[in-house]
Amino acid sequence: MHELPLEGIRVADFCHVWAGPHVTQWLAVMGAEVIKIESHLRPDLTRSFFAGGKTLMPGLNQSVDFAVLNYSKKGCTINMTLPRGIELAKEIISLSDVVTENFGGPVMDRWGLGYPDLKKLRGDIILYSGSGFGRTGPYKESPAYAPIIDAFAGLTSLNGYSGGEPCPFGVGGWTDLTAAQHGAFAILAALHHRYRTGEGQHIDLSMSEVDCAFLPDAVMDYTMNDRVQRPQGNRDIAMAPHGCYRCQGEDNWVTIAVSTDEEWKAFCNAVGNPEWANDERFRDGPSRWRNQDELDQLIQGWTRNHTDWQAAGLLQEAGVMAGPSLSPQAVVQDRHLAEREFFFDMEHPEMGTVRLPRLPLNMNHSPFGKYEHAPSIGEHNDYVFRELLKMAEEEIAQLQEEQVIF
Amino acid sequence: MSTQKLPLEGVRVVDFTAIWAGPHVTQWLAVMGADVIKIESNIRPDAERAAFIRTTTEPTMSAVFAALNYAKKACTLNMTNPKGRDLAREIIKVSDVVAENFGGAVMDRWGLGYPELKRLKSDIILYSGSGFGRTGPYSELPAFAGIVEALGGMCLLNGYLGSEPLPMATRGYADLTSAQHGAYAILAALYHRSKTGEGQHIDLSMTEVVGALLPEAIMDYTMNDRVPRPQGNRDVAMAPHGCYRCQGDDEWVAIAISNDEEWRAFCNAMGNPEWTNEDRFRDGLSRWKNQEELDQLVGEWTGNRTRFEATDILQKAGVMAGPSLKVEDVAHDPHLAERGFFVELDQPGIGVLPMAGLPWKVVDGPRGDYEHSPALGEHNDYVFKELLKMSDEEMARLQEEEAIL
Amino acid sequence: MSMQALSSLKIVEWAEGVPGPYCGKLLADLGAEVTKVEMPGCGDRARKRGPFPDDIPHPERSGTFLYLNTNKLGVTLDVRSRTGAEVFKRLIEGADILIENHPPSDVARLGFSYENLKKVNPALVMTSITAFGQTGPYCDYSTCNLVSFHASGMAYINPSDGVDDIEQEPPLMGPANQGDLVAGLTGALTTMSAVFARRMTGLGQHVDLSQQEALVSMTRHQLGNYTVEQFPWLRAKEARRPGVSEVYRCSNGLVYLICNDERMWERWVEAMGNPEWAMTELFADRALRRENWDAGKAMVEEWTMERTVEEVVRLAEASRVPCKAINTVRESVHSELLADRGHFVDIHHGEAGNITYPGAPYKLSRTPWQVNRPAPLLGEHNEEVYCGRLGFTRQDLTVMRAQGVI
Amino acid sequence: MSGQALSGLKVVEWSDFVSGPYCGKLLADLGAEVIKVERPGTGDKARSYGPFPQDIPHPEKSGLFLYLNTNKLGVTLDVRTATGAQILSKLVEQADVLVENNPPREVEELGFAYKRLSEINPRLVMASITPFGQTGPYRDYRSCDLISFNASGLAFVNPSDGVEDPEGQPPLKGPGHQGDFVAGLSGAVATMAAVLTSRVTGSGQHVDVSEQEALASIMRSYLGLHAIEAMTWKRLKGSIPGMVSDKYHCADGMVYLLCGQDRFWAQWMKAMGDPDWAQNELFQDRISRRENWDAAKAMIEEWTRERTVEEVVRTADASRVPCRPINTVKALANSELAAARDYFVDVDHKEAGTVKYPVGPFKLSQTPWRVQRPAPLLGEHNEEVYCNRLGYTRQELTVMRAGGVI
Repeated sequence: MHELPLEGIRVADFCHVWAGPHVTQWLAVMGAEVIKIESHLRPDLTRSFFAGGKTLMPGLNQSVDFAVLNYSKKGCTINMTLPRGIELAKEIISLSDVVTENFGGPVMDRWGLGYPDLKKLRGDIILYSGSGFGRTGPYKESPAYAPIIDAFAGLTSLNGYSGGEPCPFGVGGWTDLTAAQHGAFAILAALHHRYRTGEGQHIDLSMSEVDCAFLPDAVMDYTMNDRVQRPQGNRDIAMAPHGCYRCQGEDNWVTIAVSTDEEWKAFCNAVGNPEWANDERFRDGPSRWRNQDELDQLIQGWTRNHTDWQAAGLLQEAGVMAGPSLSPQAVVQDRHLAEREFFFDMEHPEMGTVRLPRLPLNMNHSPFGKYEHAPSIGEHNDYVFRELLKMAEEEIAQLQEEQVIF
Repeated sequence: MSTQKLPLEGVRVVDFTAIWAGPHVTQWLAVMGADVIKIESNIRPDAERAAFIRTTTEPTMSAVFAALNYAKKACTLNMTNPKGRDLAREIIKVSDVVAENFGGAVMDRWGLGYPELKRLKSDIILYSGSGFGRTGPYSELPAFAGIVEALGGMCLLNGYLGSEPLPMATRGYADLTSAQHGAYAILAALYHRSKTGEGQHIDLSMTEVVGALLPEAIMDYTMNDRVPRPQGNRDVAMAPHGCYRCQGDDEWVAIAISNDEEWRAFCNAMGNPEWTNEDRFRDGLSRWKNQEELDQLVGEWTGNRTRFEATDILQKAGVMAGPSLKVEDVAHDPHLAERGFFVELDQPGIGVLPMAGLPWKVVDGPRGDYEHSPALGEHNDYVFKELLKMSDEEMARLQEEEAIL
Repeated sequence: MSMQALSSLKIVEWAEGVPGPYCGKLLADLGAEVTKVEMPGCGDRARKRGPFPDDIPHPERSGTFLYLNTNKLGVTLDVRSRTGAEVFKRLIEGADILIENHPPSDVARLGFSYENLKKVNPALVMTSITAFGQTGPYCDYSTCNLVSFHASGMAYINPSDGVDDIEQEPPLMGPANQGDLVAGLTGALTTMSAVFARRMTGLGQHVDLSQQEALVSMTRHQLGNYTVEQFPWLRAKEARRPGVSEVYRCSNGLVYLICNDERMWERWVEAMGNPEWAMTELFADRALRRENWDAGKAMVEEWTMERTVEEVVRLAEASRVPCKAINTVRESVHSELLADRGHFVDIHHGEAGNITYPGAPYKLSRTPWQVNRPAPLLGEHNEEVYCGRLGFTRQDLTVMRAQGVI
Repeated sequence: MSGQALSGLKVVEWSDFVSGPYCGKLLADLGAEVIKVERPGTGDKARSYGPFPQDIPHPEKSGLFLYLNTNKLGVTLDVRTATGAQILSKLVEQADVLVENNPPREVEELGFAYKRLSEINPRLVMASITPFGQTGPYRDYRSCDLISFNASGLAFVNPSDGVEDPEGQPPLKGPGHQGDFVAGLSGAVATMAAVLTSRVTGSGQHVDVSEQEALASIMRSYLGLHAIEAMTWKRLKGSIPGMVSDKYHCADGMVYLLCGQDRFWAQWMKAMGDPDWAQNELFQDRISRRENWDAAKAMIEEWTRERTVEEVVRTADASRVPCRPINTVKALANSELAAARDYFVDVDHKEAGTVKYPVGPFKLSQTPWRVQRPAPLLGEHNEEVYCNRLGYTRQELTVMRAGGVI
């Protein structure tokens, strides 16, 4: 059994919705003790999300979104609208190494939990603030919604089929998650620094900047050449063929990418059309690139008669880059992921056995990390207040009475 | 067929050159079809006519001369005689190129410097080959290949690791490489003339040719202020890279390995003897660092084979290798023979003999104009009667006056 | 150069393209010493990919490469040659981390499997970022951004919107190199976790990052909803976007606007001046709104079409309804926001000159992200690394160069 | 540009290392437009060979490469790709001369046999400079300077002198890359001949230069002596007819002095003050002198050892006996001769800086040798050549780069 990397690290987690919880999700799986601070007044929004599946109106503890974004964390409820609540939070923080938050504005400051205040509580504290546009600048008060940020930062303008309209990114919360992982990385870097120097610090992450970090070629094409790129669909700046082709069956697709003449020859042989390799229009990279439309036609003609997996297998055999375009449900059935135990069954007190994707964290050829079900709201109040803060029964009862613990 | 036309047909060269460096220039021109008129006299024949090694009965013909002057015409003019110099002027008037390689400003003293030549024929091309150039402090000094190789730094680079400077044994190495540079410069000048009608003066320095052939050493000095030393048969990167003794009397094979693949091929070809697996030869850098031991062991392998066996085995395996040929081997090398490198010349007074041709071969093209080397004054009639349209009397008188001599 | 969060880490990056190098960049930008190992001659294949200034290809002027390799030392090394392999092992001896993204079988064939390398350096953290991970039936499949993106389910659910008949269109790859960058990011994250584990055990680990998993875990929300709720993710438009977040045409451009919860809806309706249609039964609650949204959207758009992007954004934000213009990269680069955040930095590069690069999406208060050096020229630091650190002589250098080893 | 002997002559140099490039240099230095085609990535092999400033290898700083490629335009092209082949054909179509030094079989396999090229461009002069020529049993032998030098007989008779036991030593190749240089030189002569012909006939030729022959023809006098006098050579000291030692030690160095021949002998004896030993029968004529040369040399050396190099040279000059110090290249570079002849020219190169280069070994009064531009950076003129002359677009350039074609 590996020792978990973040064992002994405690995180006071004020994050909610997607971008924040995914940060602490990583920390939790890596072994940190993440204490999620909510309240019935302000439960994590995702607890009330529903995808339109069989349970139309899930209870606070039955939301799938919450379940996939918060496993391995502990949950407690504190009413932060009350001064005493803030006191409790401070007590937790003073026993913690990292504080995380992703509010739509400087809520922490209003609570008196800004970085300067936290430093007074604990000199080496690390505060993570994730936001849509940064904790400084003109939009510091704007709420963070991934699609809005994508629209603003230019990601949306590049997503889509060539010649088509810009398409908002279909992967709901895409930027929430890419931002979250940047955030988790920054926290680990800060911890590394703290181990060596004892110094904590404040991390201020801006999701719109995460988009830029992920569009360097487009950004630099603009800063270098003043060119504004447009959506290119599945095409590449150099490879051809490079696309997604319809296969046998309903809405089945296979992707194919050919980067060299050798691969092209291999491709033509694999699909049983060696003569394509000699076709003037396709004889070499630039020609293929110039004649992509005809090329895609021909290829689709072939893929049409194969299932996505047949096509992919055939081509990979021949050393050509190819793979099926999987739907989420197909991903769940994917034998490769299955063999790598990417999905695991988790017992959930209210949802029963749920099959969830783990994090892409593998060490020495095996899945790695701590996986426990997402906390029901307030599930770990006892642990937090009794064990951690060493409060007496009466005191706790009192606070529940006063709706401080709520 | 038009490509059979020789490139320099119609180009006439007045050739005052002698010994090696000069004649090899005009030899190229002659073989390429130029009408080269070699100007000597009985009082000043080309010294190589009398090269000391000789079995030939012909007093003015030697092997060395024959190897450097074929395809030329020869006439005798007494340049110490004003009338002789006038005749030279006449010839120059109907020529395109004048070539000389005197030890000093002889042409000027004869009143045949470039300015005067220009007056005789405005688009004339004058080639002056010398050891140190026609300008500069040594312009009046005589030069020999060995001298310029010494001066140019080649002696001090030629040799075995740590050995004394070794003059290039191939006498005239600098002569012949200079000659080819000279021939090249003349062709370039002819090209320019064909476009613009301008002639010019070419001033070639053999010392500088030596430099042109040693750029690594010179740049190493100008860049790093380092003076490179002889490296023997070694390379800056390849190892093994050397000449190894084979079976037979003083017979050798040259072998060069440039990467791991070739090394593996080499080892297989040798039947993977134990030592090839040793760490010190494991990779390129190690091999390069342990060359002495390596050469030893390679030598043991080649020692049991003839140089041709070794070459054959290694080339089949894709390894660079070749016999170190002796002069007589070269003369009988099947490859050179098949390519017709040697030309049969019927040399009066010597007989039919295979002479080294020029490394000038045009696929399906002209073979070049290979005629025997001229005897002293062999073409006086052609020059004075045909070219200068003299009557017999005129010619007789000039011989009397020792202008033609 | 102030101390940076990761200054003490020594990293060897034997990786090319995007995933490995982005992983290395994240670490290098926070101070780790990353020695990038490139193939002599061509170097990193990213050097071949644009954008290039004035579109004139030049190995030292690829925007993609320049961005991905800031702060790294660059050496050339042909690890396939025997000398190269020796030199490589000596680099590994002195390193904390090896980042590589080569097919597992190649790595094994070259003798650089983790099993071998840990003999050289037991504390080594080896991060392998590959198409499908180190195990499983597809572990030797070759891939590129396109294939991975589609193999993750993301292309299938992209795009969300802006296409009339989605089923006629193939699944869609995200813009630029999203898929590769996510893999690199996740690699940095998992690498850091191994660094922490090593603090406790003193032993290294082999981080096995599958690009497919890294991307699949970006669809965790969809996956969860499928595995738990059996909610099938179809590409049919109506089947897909819960809530009423949409792209709306304005008189002079597009905006993206979100009003998917009651409060927002109310505020938005108010902002539009409480139009009658909005008061009708059809839009009474969220579920109804979703059913009747085609009508609803038409009405809203009727209203937005009469207004400019600026107006709509202003009105929306005034009533705290998330909304932003759909920007191109140009607008985002010039946005007041990113300027104010100082997100973009000008970096001078010997060959490429001064260019504006995206900075880091996060600000660490104590150990800032910083550019200590631009991307290395090919082999720029051969002498510094091989002579200065590994103790080779300059003569060795010239020999290795002539042999094509470096 | 104008006023140079070969301006207007268009040359494509598809050559590597020394032989072909020296041929190209000779043409370029006199004004021909030489487009050098290098393989993408590593480029010309000479780039990997030293000398390098400070011995730090750098592809743009090889002294050998810098010298060999002055005045050329440089493009990168992988002629093994279909596109690359097409482009080379286009270049050849517009050229007067193609200089190549690739293995004959390869050239044919790649479809660049003269037959085919002359169909594209009937005026083309193609110079093929190879170790053993285009025909004959050794034509496909792999070779390098060492092999060719030995195959020509030169190595066998080298060295003449200075080794105690020549037989104990292997035959000796010349310094540097003499064989390759001589081959390139012969190539330039033959090329110009063909160019002059095609000016008249309007049709090109295939010039077949064999390095072995180029070197063997340097041996012409030996071959003549062998043919006529049936002489053979052993490497026993003094056994090489015509080989006597002309190297004399002085007090502070060595000189090379020629006094064997009659005309010099008298002068030199006079210069030495007519020593008695010189009257001896043994030294009366050149034949007897040659037989007793060791004795003669010993006596002369006795005299020179008592004098400095400078004295000896002065004395010799005064009596017009050929004599020069045995120099290092350093001494040459610093000699009054080099200065007086302007033998070195400073050339400034973007990467290598300003370095002294030897100029052409001959001066043309009307159309001087000139450095118009330093050696090209790898691919420096891709855009100029491919876009401006062949009419490719920059986008196609980008595609070709990414495809590894250029």
